[in-house]
Amino acid sequence: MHLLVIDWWLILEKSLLIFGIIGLSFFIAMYTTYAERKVAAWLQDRRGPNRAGPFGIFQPLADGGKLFFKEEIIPLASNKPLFILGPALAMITALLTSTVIPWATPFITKGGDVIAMQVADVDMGILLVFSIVSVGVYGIMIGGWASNNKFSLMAAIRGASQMVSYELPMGLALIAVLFMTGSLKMSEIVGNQIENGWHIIYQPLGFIIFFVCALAECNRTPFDLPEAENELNFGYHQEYSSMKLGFYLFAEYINMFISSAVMATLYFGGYDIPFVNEASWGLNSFWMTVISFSVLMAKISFFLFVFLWIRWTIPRFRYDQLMNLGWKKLIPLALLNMIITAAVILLLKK
Amino acid sequence: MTITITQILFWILSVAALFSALMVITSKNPVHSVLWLIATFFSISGHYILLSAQFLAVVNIIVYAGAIMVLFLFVIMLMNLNRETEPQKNRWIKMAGAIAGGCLLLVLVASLKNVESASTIEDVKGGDVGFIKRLGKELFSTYVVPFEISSILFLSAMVGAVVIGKKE
Amino acid sequence: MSVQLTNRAKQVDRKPMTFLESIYLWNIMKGMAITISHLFRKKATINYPEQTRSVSKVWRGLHVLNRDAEGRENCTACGLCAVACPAEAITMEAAERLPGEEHLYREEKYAAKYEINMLRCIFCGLCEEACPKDAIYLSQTIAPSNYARKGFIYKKGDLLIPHPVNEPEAYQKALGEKADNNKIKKEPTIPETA
Amino acid sequence: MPITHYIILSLALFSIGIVGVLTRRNAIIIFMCIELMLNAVNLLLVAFSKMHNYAAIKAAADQKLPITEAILNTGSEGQIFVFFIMVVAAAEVTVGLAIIVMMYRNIHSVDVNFLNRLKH
Repeated sequence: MHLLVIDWWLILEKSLLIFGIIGLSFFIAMYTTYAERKVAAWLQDRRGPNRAGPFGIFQPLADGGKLFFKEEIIPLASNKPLFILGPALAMITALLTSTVIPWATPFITKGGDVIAMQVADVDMGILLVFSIVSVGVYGIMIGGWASNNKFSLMAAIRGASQMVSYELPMGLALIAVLFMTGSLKMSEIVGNQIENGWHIIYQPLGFIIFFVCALAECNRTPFDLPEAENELNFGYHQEYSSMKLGFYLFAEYINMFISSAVMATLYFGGYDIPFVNEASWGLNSFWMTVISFSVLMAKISFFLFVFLWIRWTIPRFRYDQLMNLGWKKLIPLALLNMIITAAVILLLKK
Repeated sequence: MTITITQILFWILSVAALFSALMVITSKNPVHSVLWLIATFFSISGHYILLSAQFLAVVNIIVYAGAIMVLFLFVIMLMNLNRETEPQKNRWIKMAGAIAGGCLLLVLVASLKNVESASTIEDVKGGDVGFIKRLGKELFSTYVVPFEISSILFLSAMVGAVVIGKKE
Repeated sequence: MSVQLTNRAKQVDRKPMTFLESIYLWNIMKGMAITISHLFRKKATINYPEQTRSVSKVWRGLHVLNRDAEGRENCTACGLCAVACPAEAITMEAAERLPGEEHLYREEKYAAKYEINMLRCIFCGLCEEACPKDAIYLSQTIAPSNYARKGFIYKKGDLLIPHPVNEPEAYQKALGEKADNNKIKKEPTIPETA
Repeated sequence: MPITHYIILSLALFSIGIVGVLTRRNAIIIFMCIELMLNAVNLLLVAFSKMHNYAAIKAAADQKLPITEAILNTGSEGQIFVFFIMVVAAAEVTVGLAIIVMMYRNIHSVDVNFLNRLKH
């Protein structure tokens, strides 16, 4: 019996990447809370937080510190293990989704080794994202149920039915993209866009459906019914305090970040730099990686801004409106989009 | 004898699957049962990945953990079932059930004795039968008719559920 | 028949929405164009404690009970301010000055208790106009907030201006633009409304 | 891994499912145990599929035959069967849960012992 044969370099490389991405997710989530407040203020002709540090840039740190030092309350009537499991699940599922996203062009070392800027380029790629998103419902449901509060439970059930309903049009919109690429691998989806142009050109309707569904999946306004303050007090995290509440809130922002990244990858060419042929620049691979990464981040920031912009423009939907929109409007539209895409692809093949 | 990562993972996942399956039938609280069943499905998905059936692993999570179990959880939460409302069987019946199940397991495992157990499953190059491209091709060529029929089954199940669940 | 007040009245349209309308996309775009235009507008708010909005010279803020140059209280508890007050915010109790208190009160009678309920006060300044002794005036300070109703009932101690001899710096600070204010008041002015 | 390991694992899961069906009175839990049994069978099918695939490729390699698409595809039927089992399970759950909800509405219980009213 001898020790396991393990490629330690691979493990080192991947764990560096994983920790980098997790750190990045936390950082972006923190500053999205700041951006949320700033954008809200600007859209309402206000100034927003500007006390902590210059322009208030330390505001998220102050918020985080506050959440950390708040008293941790676990209601007596709650189901304790599940009460703790809820936010943990929400956070885990939010962070897991980032595994299959290609963050930049592969980095080639001097020795000629190729280091992919992607944790796992697995065969089922985007399907994996879907499976994790579908599990993400449990964070909300368990938390809401374990609080033993009828408002929390109502919110949790709303949130779950909303997320399950909007997964359908999201998947259908995605299928049209998969028709075009012929692969579920994220790297191949990006590669196809670099060759043939971004999918947004061919799939504007599909993108809009996907975007609306992403809003619903992240529980963002206009679909933030699980957190409807004025109907359900505070939603599924009503009984939570301190860092558990922080986990729920953070998970929402990480979800926003990851869904922006997924949208950028699926429809906006991922790390592709628009309008130029970057291969002709002859840059070394390190700088290519850096540039393509920042291009992806720019696209993600744009989507995050749109998320915030929508939040401060559109009022919350009513629950029946939400369900009507999902089942009666988006699913037929997504089916139509899928069929048209399939027909056009068949015609072009002939 | 060498121990590979696959073997270690097999044992971990097997123990996890059996433990959580046992917890499903022994938990008093139905919500706990549902959550343990989800854990079972996750470990079975892990087994699928070990058997390089990636597509089935993901479909298992999406369909079972992401849709079916959400439905179960939904129903249990809406009915407000908990430890107190849980109907309990008589202790003797429980014991009889456990013994009957154990006997079944014993008989089935004993019947394995006569089977040649030379067959093994190893990871081989090109063993990508569970990959999405291969399965997809097979599904949409050889099995396209059952596939379409299953979609009709789905539709009828949906209609049936709505009709049953509708209040008169 | 209804009376038409403005030309902006719009007939309510209760037609069922068409499919395109019911996905709300166009209306959402319109709304988003409105909000994005606000991004580039001038901000309506200011950084308050550092920056304050300028107020006019005659703007009326918190009340101050005045002292004369030697630090004696001007108020004689005549009650004219309480009578003049339309919100009935002022209450007072008079007391007679005892021998040896000449350095505290300017005249023989003084206000032993003087309270203004800031929740009732409407900052109209009639008390200032009614006062024959120039004892009360309205400063340029904004009334601060408080957690309890009790905190809004300002006692004499809260209202009195600092002693000009003992605490000259605080006195000058509290005086603020009062010097100019008084100048304006002393000039003969014609009231706008008769 | 020897195939027997997988067989025993799925048998154990299946038996746990059966014990659950025999010992619980909550209709929803019984339903869940049936799902567990289905999953045990699924696991077995996938294991067999992989075994056949491996055996076919190995046999072809041993006999120095060219590895064709058909050989690479051996065993995929098992996985497609699992796929269909999942489809049927999903359909079954929707209808089954609808029935349980209806039953709960009528008798305010999910206890299967009360269900013998169906007899009369």
